[in-house]
Amino acid sequence: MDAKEIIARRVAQELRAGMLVNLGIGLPSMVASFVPDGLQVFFQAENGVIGLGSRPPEGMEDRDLTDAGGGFVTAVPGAASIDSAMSFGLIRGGHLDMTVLGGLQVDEKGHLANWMVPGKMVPGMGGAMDLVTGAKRVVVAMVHSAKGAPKIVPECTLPLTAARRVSLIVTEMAVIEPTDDGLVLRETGPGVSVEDIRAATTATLIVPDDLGRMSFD
Amino acid sequence: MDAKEIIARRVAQELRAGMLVNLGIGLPSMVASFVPDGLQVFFQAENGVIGLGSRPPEGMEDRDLTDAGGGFVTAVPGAASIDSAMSFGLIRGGHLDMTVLGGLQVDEKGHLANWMVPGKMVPGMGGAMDLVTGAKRVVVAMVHSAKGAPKIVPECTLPLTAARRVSLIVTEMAVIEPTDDGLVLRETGPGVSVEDIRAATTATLIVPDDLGRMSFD
Amino acid sequence: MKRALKPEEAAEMIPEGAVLLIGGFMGVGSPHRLIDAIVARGVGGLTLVNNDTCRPGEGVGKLIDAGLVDKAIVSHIGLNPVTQQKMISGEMEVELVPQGTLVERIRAGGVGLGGVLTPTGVGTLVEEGKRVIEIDGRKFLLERPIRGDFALLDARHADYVGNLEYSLTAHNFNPVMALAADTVIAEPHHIMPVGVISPDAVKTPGVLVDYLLERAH
Amino acid sequence: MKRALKPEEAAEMIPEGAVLLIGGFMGVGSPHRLIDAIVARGVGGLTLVNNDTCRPGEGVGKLIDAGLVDKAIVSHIGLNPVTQQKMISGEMEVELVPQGTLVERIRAGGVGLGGVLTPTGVGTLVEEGKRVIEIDGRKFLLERPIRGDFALLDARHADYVGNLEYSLTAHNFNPVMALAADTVIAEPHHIMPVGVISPDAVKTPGVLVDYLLERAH
Repeated sequence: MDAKEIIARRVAQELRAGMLVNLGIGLPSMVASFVPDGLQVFFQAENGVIGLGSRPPEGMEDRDLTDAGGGFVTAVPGAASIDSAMSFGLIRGGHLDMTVLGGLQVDEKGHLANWMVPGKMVPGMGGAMDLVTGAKRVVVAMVHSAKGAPKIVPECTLPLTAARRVSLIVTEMAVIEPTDDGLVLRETGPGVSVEDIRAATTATLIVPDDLGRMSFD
Repeated sequence: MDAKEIIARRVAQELRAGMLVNLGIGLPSMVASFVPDGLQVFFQAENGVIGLGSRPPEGMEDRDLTDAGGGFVTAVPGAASIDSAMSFGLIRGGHLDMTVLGGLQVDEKGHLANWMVPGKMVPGMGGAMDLVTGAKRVVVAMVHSAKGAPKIVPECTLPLTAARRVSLIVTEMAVIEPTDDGLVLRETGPGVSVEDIRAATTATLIVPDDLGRMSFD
Repeated sequence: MKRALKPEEAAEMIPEGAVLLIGGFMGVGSPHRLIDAIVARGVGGLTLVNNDTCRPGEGVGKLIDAGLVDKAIVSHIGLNPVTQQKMISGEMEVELVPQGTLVERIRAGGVGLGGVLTPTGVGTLVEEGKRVIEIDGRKFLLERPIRGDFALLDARHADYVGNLEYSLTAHNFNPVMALAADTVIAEPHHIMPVGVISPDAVKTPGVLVDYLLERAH
Repeated sequence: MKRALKPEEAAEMIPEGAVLLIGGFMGVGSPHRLIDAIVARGVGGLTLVNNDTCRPGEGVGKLIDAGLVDKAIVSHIGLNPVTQQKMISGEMEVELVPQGTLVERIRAGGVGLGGVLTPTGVGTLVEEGKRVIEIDGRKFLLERPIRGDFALLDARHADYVGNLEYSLTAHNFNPVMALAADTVIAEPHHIMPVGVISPDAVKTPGVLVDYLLERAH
């Protein structure tokens, strides 16, 4: 398993039956491949469908059915079409059970920065600010460091996506939960020690007695 | 023609092709019977339909299709079902071309009072405040006096429905247009003189040189 | 897949003092079997949010008759003398809200907005005690969001995952109320297998609905 | 009954400097023939409101390529390097708006609300220069309504009176934009006789639509 697969598989363990879930573009979208057997969750694409399905059969793509990245998708039986007002009404109104998003930085307060790097191209926040503000659970799915530079830091130096504490950070090295007391290390990744994680993290980590290890079937 | 029919027929002359029109309960609803031949207007019932039609055939009433008074109606071909958010979005957003409402008082500023009499039962404003605030044209359709008491007054003593100047007042005696300068008498009713109207009106009326008379085919 | 409740099971979920958002406009589009079950159970101290209080012996009027409602937030009570008597005697509190404001307040509660900025009611009694926000020289009332403990909805069709379709003037407040309560129970006229309702026909996505009322016998 | 315009007739209606609300999310649900006609005519100084600026050579991206857009109000430009270059060179102004805020601002403009009170953006760069309104101890940004001179919509089906149906993820901003412009032009995939679209299937009532684009040849 490479880093991304570890992250996607571990995030998939956060899914519960009946959840409405939004997966960001890129790494987060891989989570859809690891939904536990028999578990029914509804994936929302913020561009307008609840019940996002996999890729359509060759030659049967509909130009009016894509995901938020613009790729052709299908809709599962029981799907619903929604317009942007309903889509973001669900997101901001607390109806979205979980969003999984990439991250540039997360800090000791659990604040996430994932939408811009000053001085670089500004892609725009798209739906990220609404998702982080409104979803019941915000799970950050990202590789632990960017080319050696720590991404889990004492305080974000990049502009925040929202002034809200995220629910969970999942990397290939660790599962970390932001709490009132700070960042609590919940699980270590495959073949990784607490010292390895500390060395790759500039934020202070609280290591509880009941520290777990990621486990995959 | 009795007073109400005069009023309804005269208001119907305000209809233009393609208009979206809301008729209040009671007298205003009679306007629907006098739409000029060949003129297509869409009537909105604020409880949820655009394209309100006449009464349904006996035995074919649908419990899910009524007007705002709760009476069974039909829908014309090309009708649209709308929920209350869309219905009042259309009203408040300026998409309703004309509303026809009853009145208790209208004053020299063109302010309408039509939703409550202090000390009496308070029925509630229903949709009236939104209609008077948002419709492009507000036409007040009412008998000229209430049991001898003038209803077109210098200043409303009853609580206002909105702080907005209505577009036109139609009674069985007169058509009156509120303007920046005050209430302008536009037309006199069948068999009624300017003096008759003045005697039944405590508000100051401006009588222009081109005063007209109501005319019906 | 939703659970189908018997009416009495649904009524038992509702505690004393609950805030109920109940769909309907003069009883059209109201969940009548749910209302009957609540009356049969007799749980009191309720806050009722509806367009109106219907008529005595009809729709939500039955809740008023039975003395179960402590407070009604509605736009109109003119056709229910029982409501008026209870309001005057102080047995029941009535908050009258312009209809368009009422539906937007519920929507704001459902989609996570802090309030509604509406021109409706400015310069009238409705303004009393409210914050007035001036934007570009125009005045707007800041109206507060409304949420319920329960939303009780009427729908024409449901499928097994809770997707709802409404019909004609039975839409009214139902689609908006579906967004704004902790627990949403829908009473469909028909319950159909997943896939029978096209995604484009869904007005309320099943993810918003917690329970369906079982089919009528 | 609406008039069916040729694409070039529609483009000729649009003056230099117009504000265009154009439906679509990465080109899905955009009125492509209308966009091509505007590019062919070459009218400039436009303000474009869309979810994004699509990709170069695609959808609304063609308007950017042609240098017709002075200002874009969008949530995302990350997939269009031409937009980014023009933004940096100062040739084009870009206002980045969180997606959920963007759709609510357009809705507010369409339904007559004074603004939007959203938690999204509080404590981020998006807050800069905006009024913050505190309600019950929570902070909300006051975001301003957006309206257009024209709304250019894509729809799956229209009937002769302009009722519109959208499909799957091609809904996105189209239904909300239909409310918020002085002139609304829809480009349906199919135009059908009145009565073919059920009132319950109508997502945009024809009274909101001024013109249809004629069928594609």
